[in-house]
Amino acid sequence: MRTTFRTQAMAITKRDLMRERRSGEVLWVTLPFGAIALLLIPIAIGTDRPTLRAIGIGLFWVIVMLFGVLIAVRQAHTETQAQRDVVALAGIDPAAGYVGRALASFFLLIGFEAVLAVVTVALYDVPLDGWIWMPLVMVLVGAGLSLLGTLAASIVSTGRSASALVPLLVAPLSVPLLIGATQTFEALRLGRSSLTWTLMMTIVVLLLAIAGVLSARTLQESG
Amino acid sequence: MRTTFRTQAMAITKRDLMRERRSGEVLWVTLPFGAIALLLIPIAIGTDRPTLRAIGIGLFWVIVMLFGVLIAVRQAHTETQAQRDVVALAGIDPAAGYVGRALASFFLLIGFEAVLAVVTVALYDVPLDGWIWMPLVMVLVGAGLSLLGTLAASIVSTGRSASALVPLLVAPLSVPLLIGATQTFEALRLGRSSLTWTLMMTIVVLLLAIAGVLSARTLQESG
Amino acid sequence: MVENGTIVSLQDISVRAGATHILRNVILNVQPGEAVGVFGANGAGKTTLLRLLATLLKPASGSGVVLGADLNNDERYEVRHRIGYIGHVPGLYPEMTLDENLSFIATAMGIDGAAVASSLAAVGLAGAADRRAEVCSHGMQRRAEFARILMAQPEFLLLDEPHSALDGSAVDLVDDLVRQTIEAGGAAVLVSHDRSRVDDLATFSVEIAGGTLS
Amino acid sequence: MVENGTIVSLQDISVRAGATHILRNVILNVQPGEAVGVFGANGAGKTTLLRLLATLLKPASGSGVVLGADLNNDERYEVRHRIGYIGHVPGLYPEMTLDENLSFIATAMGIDGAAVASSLAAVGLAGAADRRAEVCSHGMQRRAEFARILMAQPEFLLLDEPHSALDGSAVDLVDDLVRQTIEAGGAAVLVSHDRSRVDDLATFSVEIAGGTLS
Amino acid sequence: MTTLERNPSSVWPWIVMAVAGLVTFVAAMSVSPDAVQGQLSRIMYVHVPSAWLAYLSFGVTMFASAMYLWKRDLAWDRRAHSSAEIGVFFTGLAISLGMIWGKSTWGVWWTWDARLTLTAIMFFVYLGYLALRRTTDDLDARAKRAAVMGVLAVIQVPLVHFSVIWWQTLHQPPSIIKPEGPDMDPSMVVTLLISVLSFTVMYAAMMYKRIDLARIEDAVLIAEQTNTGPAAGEAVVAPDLSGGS
Ligand code: HEM
Ligand SMILES: Nc1ncnc2c1ncn2[C@@H]1O[C@H](COP(=O)(O)OP(=O)(O)OP(=O)(O)O)[C@@H](O)[C@H]1O
Ligand SMILES: Nc1ncnc2c1ncn2[C@@H]1O[C@H](COP(=O)(O)OP(=O)(O)OP(=O)(O)O)[C@@H](O)[C@H]1O
Ligand SMILES: [Mg+2]
Ligand SMILES: [Mg+2]
Repeated sequence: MRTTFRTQAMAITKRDLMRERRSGEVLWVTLPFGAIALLLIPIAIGTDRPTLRAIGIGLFWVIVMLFGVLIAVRQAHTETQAQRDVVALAGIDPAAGYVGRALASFFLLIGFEAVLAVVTVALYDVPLDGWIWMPLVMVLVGAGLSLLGTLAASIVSTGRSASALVPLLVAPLSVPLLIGATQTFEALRLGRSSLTWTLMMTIVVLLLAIAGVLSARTLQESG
Repeated sequence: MRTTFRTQAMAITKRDLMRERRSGEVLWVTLPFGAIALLLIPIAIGTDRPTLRAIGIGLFWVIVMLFGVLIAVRQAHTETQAQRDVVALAGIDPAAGYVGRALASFFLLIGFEAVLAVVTVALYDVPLDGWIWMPLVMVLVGAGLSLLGTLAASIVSTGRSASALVPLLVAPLSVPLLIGATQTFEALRLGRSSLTWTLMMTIVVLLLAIAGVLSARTLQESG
Repeated sequence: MVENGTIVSLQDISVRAGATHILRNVILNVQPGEAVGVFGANGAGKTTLLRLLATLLKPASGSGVVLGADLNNDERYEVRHRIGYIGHVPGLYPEMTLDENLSFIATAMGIDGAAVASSLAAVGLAGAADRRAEVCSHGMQRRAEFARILMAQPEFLLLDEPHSALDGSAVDLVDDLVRQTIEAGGAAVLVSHDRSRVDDLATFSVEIAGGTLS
Repeated sequence: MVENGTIVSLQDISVRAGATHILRNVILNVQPGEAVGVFGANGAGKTTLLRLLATLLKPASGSGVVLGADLNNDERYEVRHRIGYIGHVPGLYPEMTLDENLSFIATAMGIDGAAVASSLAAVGLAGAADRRAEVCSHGMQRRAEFARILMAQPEFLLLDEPHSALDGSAVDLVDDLVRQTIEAGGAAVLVSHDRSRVDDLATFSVEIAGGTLS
Repeated sequence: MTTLERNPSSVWPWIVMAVAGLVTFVAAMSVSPDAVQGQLSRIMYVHVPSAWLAYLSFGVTMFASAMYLWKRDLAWDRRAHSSAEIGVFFTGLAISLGMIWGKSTWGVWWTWDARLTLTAIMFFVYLGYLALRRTTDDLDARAKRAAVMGVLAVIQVPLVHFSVIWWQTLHQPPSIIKPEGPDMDPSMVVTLLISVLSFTVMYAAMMYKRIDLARIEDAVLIAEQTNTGPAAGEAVVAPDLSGGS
């Protein structure tokens, strides 16, 4: 290797963040849509204050989950075959590419989560117990979703009919993340330990990281 | 005119539906995501049966609204400058293009709504009173969202940083649709007339159709 | 086929991208029966000129008339179907077959459906009509663009490096197309880096440098 | 720069797309210092051959070695950085400037950042380094691709219609690049429809027809 | 483009604004404070006319946008732009004052309420309108896109106004905002009318100033765009074939 794995992954991350900064796709489309979703839900389901308080945090995680995956999958559509060829022939390790892309999505997702969290607190008046755990859970969810979405995106970009697999991949894997995130706070509310849940999320994240790195080469081949 | 407005619009509709059938974007990505969203919500907010029954239909409309707009806006990303040039130089009336694209989105949305409605009934055990109004409301919402999304997409495609506009344009116009849809059933439940709401939705749909047709030429120019 | 009259008349036209000029004070007249060669370095503004003539770009200043339509107002929409433009990048829908791509245009332009097969055959793609555009080679896609032009029979051709990507047997297509169009009283503007090839075809040539024609 | 040994050795290689063959029983050997011209009709499989040699496609059957790496297994990932490929379509990121595009590749390949500016200057794009790729003309984008190759200094060049889209002053770039590479002990494969231009450069030429080389 | 001979530095609009503000203040202070809400009820005489001005401004923006689309005269675009900017200012004022009022009457700065939410959306929609105008320097393209949005966005206005009615059908606990009943004190009605009227006059004066400014901004843009720097193509030169590599 002429460069390190780390340099290559960082180059990819930087590229993705730069492209996002120029196109503003996440900042200007996905993020406002997520915020609007939080705004529209009370209008649609009737605005009973206690109910909203109760479901606010759950809705927050659902929105994060849905739009988070969309953010991470978006890459599949923004890269052309010619661009992929250039990256491949620059000798970039597919695994470094996977890590780099996931990292860029991770940063975007953390930003997304942070903004939506503020919106949720403002609109739903959710109880703030256990907020100290929030950063950890947000990081775990962000990492899980970005790894998951990046994996899904590389499947999509290998060939067209494969995209049917994406929901099948995303649905079962995002459920443990979602359960982990909501149950952490549920456990805290009930005064129980939330360690099991955080542990489960960590395992999912690690699993996704390993799966992504190991399958990177296989998935890189153009179909 | 060498061809009629209708022929041109139908050609565009047929093209869009054919492209969707081949790429399966809506069928395999957006639709499953919408269904997953409905699945995740009870997991996230805790599965209290009466609450779910009460909010089910509202959530259905929110999901339809969010993903519906994404379906309709998707066009902005799937057409290249070269393709737009070819369409323009075929002498296709921009207004016919608008109507044709909106019509294609409308068909996709109706399918999307139908599938999600079934999922909602299955998962949330929602009360089915007034279901006879459902087709009408679904058609109105489908029409409104497709017109709205198509309009937003054509504004976006005229300039790059304009994508900031999509949510801002979509939000105010989708709110009356959302309120109309939910209030129609609320009114029925309370035994009141839902005519005002249907009327309001019809007005919004007409407004969007007129606005889209009238602004089609103006928006066609490349920025 | 063409009413008698000037096909292009540009007066002092400028085209801008943001604050910088791409074209400045361009003057150009093209009469029926003429084929114009346009030369110039990479980035000089040749494609910009073609897109301007195709009514796809509006001038920043100056006045221009193409096929009788003023470039500065909505008249230009009425003449678009009489213009045939081939750019650098093929404008096919990748998921649709070549046949479907052309049929779409035929329906939209009110052209008889039989013309699709005959024009694909004319460019040697009859056997690939049912192939999706995305699996067609670059040259095949370019040929399909020529098939579209043959089908629509425009009076005014705007061809951006028309000979590139075409194999030896297909390059003559371009020359034939141009000759037939100008003989029928139409006109053509050809952008190319290959002077010798275009000089044979062109009635006169212009060169773009520093944003202006000469 | 190159270890002594064959650069390409394809034995009975076939490439398939679904059920149809694109290439069949291809045999090709390229030694250091050789430049190969590849000709053939549109859709014959020239681009497919180049992508196969670039390790971007896997053969359906047969065995092949490029720069010492077997095309059928993971060795091919190790030689990719030594291959320079320019395809039909530029692989730049449209939102990024030319400078940013090249800097990204430089970082990923471990090339000194100063090489970015000097190779952009070498292709005449120093003045446009800060322009986003999407606002660069087609020829400028192609030039930027050549700048990438100049920067990476690959041993094995794969050029798909390299002369197209380049203006008169820039076409010599191609010839210079190919000569320098083969003089340094590398090799090149050039796809073109312009026989006269490639014949000057090529050590030998092959023709693709019916999916096979001859 | 209209080139009305107006003096952009005229001071009378400032005087009109000051007088209108003074009238509102005097009117608001002269009425006796509300029995329940005390001195803070005086906020109403600014809160309500601000909301009214927001409606008026966005209505004018819609009208001027439609006129632009019809006439293609940039003067209408400048009117639409100016009015939207003033409208955003007064929407912000109505929200801020409402929040202060709400803190004292409801005990919270913000609550889940249709009118509050929709007013906030309206605020952002028109901020978006202003942001859209920054996406291009091409005066005509900018005017066209803005005009389309300027027309469509106005739907937000009746939405905000009627939201109170919708709210009640959403069976809300009565703790949430309720417009006061029909039994308002006549002196309050008169004072409210006076403040609405003087705010409207203030709006006219502000429009006058803002349109003058918009004309200057457009002129600056046009001047910038008629520069005679090198053409875009001159950045590309012949390759340096002798050069290393
Ligand atoms: C952030 C908080 C608030 C916002 C965004 C807000 C917004 C508005 C708007 C947009 C209007 C114009 C409605 C129309 O006539 O169509 C309005 C009117 C009014 N507001 Fe507020 N308001 C807020 C807080 C309050 C509070 C706390 C009170 C009093 C307790 C209040 C009392 C009124 C009254 C009396 C009117 C006029 C009556 C009517 O037409 O509804 N507002 N407000
Ligand atoms: N997935 C596929 N299904 C069917 N045919 C395919 C597929 N992929 C490629 N082909 C065919 O393979 C052939 C080879 O394409 P290739 O791009 O290699 O041609 P080429 O020689 O480079 O032509 P050109 O001169 O036009 O660039 C074409 O006829 C193309 O239609
Ligand atoms: N938005 C923009 N901002 C800055 N420069 C631009 C913009 N759009 C186009 N340009 C510049 O305008 C010039 C003209 O481009 P054009 O595509 O017309 O060139 P061309 O003569 O066709 O070149 P080629 O031979 O490479 O095809 C280029 O230098 C390009 O970089
Ligand atoms: Mg060009
Ligand atoms: Mg090829």
